Amino acid sequence: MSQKSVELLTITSAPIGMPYQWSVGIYGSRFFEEIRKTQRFVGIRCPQCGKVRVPPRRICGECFCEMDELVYLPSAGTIVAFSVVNYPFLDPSTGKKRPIPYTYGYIQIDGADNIFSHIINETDADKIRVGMRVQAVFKKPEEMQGNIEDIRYFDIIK
Amino acid sequence: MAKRVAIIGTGQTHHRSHRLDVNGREMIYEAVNRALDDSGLTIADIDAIVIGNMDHFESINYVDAWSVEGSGGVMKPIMKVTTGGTTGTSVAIAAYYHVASGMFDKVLAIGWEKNSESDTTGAIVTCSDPVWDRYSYSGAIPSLATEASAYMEKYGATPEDAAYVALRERTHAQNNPYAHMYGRPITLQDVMDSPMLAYPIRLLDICPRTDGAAAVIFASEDVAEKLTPQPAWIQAASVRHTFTWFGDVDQRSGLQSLQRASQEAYRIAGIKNPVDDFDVAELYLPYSYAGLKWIEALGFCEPGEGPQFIRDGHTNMGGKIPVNPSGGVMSTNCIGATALLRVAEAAIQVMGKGEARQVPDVNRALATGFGGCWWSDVMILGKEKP
Amino acid sequence: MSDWRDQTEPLVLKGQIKLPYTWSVGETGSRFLIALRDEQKILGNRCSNCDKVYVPPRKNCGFCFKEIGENDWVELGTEGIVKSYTVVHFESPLQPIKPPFAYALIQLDGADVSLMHLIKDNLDRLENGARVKAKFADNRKGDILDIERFEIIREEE
Amino acid sequence: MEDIAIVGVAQTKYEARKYKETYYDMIYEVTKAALKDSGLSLEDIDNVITVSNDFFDGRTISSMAIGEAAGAHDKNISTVEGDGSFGAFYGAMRVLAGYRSTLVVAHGKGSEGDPRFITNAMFDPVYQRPLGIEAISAAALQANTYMTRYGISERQLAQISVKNLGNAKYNPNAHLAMDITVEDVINSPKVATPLKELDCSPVSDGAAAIIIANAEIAQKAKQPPIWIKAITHCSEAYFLGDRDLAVPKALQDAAQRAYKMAGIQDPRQEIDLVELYDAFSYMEPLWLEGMGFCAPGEGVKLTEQGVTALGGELPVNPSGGVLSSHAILVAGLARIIEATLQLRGQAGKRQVKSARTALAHGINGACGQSHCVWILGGA
Repeated sequence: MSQKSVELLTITSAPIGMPYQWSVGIYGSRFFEEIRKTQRFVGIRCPQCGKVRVPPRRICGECFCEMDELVYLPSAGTIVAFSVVNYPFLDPSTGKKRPIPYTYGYIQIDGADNIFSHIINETDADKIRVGMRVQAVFKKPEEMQGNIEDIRYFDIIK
Repeated sequence: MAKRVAIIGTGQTHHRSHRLDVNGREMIYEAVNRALDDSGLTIADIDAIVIGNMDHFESINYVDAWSVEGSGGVMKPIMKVTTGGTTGTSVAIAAYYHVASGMFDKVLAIGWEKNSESDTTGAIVTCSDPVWDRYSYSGAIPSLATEASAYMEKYGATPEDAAYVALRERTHAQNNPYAHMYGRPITLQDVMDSPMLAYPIRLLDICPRTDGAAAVIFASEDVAEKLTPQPAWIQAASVRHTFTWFGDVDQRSGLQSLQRASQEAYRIAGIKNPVDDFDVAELYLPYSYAGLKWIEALGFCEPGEGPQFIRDGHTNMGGKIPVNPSGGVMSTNCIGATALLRVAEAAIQVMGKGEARQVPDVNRALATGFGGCWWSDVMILGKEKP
Repeated sequence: MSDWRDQTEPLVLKGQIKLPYTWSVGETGSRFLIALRDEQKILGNRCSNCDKVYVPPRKNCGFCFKEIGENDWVELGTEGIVKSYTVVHFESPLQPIKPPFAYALIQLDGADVSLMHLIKDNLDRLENGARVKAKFADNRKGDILDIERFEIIREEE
Repeated sequence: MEDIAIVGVAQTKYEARKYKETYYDMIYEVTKAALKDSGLSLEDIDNVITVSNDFFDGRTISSMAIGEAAGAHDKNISTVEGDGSFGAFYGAMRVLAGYRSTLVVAHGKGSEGDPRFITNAMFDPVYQRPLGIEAISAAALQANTYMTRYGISERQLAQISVKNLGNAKYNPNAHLAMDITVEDVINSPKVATPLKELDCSPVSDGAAAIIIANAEIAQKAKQPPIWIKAITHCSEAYFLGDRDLAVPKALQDAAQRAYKMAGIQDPRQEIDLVELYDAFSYMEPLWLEGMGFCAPGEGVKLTEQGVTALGGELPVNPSGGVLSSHAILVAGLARIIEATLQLRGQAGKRQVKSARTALAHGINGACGQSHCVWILGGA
């Protein structure tokens, strides 16, 4: 009994996801509602600094003031940055490997002062450049579920 | 009464990719005992404990409660402080305030992570907003790649410039027997030839994932000098967790949080010229390009001059301001401990306990933390009481 | 308040966090679990400072903060006394057996602390002070459920 | 202790499910309301402590979701993961260390996750979690130990729920407020013996904020300052089997140090009301024992004798306590807020007469492994 054990064990967690029901909030819900109804984006303008941010939220953090002025934006923008994701990892939302390659993009929606991130529908890095114009491609309104996947991806505008 | 505060001892594990021989609590116990030994204290001398890590990296809720057997928290005040990558500096700063408040004389700060217990990228993805970002987010690399590309475009920096940073970190790590990458030197060419992860970032441009723990003991001015001949006094601590939304951070501009936090800390500590006023810096640089750009935010050189500053060797051992004698984050990254290791290593330099990695005659040292939504923490340590 | 906020239907996003974790048991714990698995024995260890016998065994005593040595392992009985219990009436997907069942803190013969485990049968006879015995699983894998549950021992036994 | 005070407080209504609001929205609401309550502006706030938990929020770095909503865009900020009373403890230390003021915010939305999973993750992954154990069953083990040790009956404990849910009728923010009888508690569905549904707190959504300030800012604030006379906390061992669950040792330690710090010799005489963390009915008498208000095993007698009633000699949980509103992480901060309102004389129909000194209390970990004690005093 005084010998050191050579076998080092590990314990694996139960293969069950921890469920959540996150509130989207009124501001975010308004964004998804607009997508469903008109397939355009909606941002919100700070009454103090004038910045337009998308998705909309209740306050401007920099000015610490409440915002209520919605700004309707086109569903198109410009690539600020992108990354063709080639490394495998587990998607915590499914428990499975996220399908790769896919392209994660930082997109500046026309008229917005901040960045919106989503998937760009092109995985050949040679065919994407910063500054390219992209257009959101939506699900059919009847298939929309009021979440980020209502935007299927952004297509590069040829 | 508010008290002045010093670090009187540090401890860390020998950091490795997998520590199957110990569970998390036992790994913490190793670091704590080393910090106690370094300070000449026993656990009975410790008045309070602050601990931090990232919940979803080991999936342990209420780590303060779970850890007590290893952290020494049985029948002591212990609280958990956690802020992502900045957790380690947040823990250090919390321990600092514990003592500065006058409520506790000797406080133990612990940071730890057992990254081997989860899929690190999968766990990092859970830090993104579930409603907006989690669907597309793929970890920190793309946003770092954004920053790197924009920096290259603006100032003409090259991948080779960044490789010099990677080389420096790994070369320094060869002097640090605790480093995960100890005993594994690399060449500039190795960095340039390593697999591309997301342009322009290659495998050897980014930090590894590590199992490890760090512990640092903070003491008040009433006891610090009695306990150690050369305490490392905390001269300033400043934090900016500027942004809440990923999309509000503009990686194309300077690292705003680090500029603001360092300017505030410099003002408090009376730093006029960081390169002259600091003798060494332990910076939270998660990838090589940060080593070019973030030293500009810290005022080591003007915007765009980072690459030349590095190539001139100013940040190497023996340079004007050696950066990361420990090997830094790119040589050891047990995430909840990572920023605390910066503070511990800065304290080691001030206390003159750095052995092979010691910079001669350190009077003042800078430590930083980075994490969350491009957040920064800054601490200034020195031989002189503030 | 502008009215659009009152007219917007609040949405809820249903999702999950589903990631596998592989926890290191460590040297000390591995020896305990291997003894359950291979020998159907329950091991504890004793802090040489305070003399407390722990189960599950520990690398160090949390109270004394001293490492527990190689020579301080002890074999405990597979029987013990129920110090506390609760009969659970609600379900959770994480429970290994269906309610009603009991969680109990069981002080094994030779131990100074109690081990948490399950009791399934004869819940009407369960009380603090009841004597119980470990029932080992047939198919043992090196985890705490290698003890399938504890069973109440009849008075006459 | 030096002169530091609570100068602003705010909380949301507690309810089962706040569908409309995100954490961010709730934190903005309480931050704005706490500033309004204090009459201070954001410029008067030096630094911010947020309180959140990555498991409950379903998000790593849960503090990232709310920083700017707490006005922390360009301020020193940190985050405590644990009960709000511990977050407030850190906030108070920062004022003692030289800041003029700290804003402390906490949010909890138990409705968004599944507490059976989230609290299972509090237990040891190797030895306990595979058993499926969670917070309620663990508490039931403590209730069993406590009741058996002292011969306390389920009917006796039921009186705690009757009292606290009754007090909640006078608290407009309370989640549950009901006129119930001991029979109602006894006949409520079994959860984990000896705990029944009405022995257990609901899981609530809510948020709270307090502003802690030095004497200078306290003078500027419009509310009467409520002085912090003592703050302490202490943790016991982790494994339930290592602890004597009927003796809250960590609370004894924290309470005794708090009394010493506040210069209190006879807590029963000198403290006018207690707001404690009664996540389950048995916790109230057990914690009262740990606080030294009565001998071990005699906590329920205080309720039977009417001592802890709203009009009693030592009202306990005049707000309705955690049994009436349990926004996890917020609940300890809510205790501090209720104590503050009582000492200000702003507690409305539940006001304790001539309240000058109050004890507020929070817990962390399973079965009150860690306790935080606050002694507050009015002018």
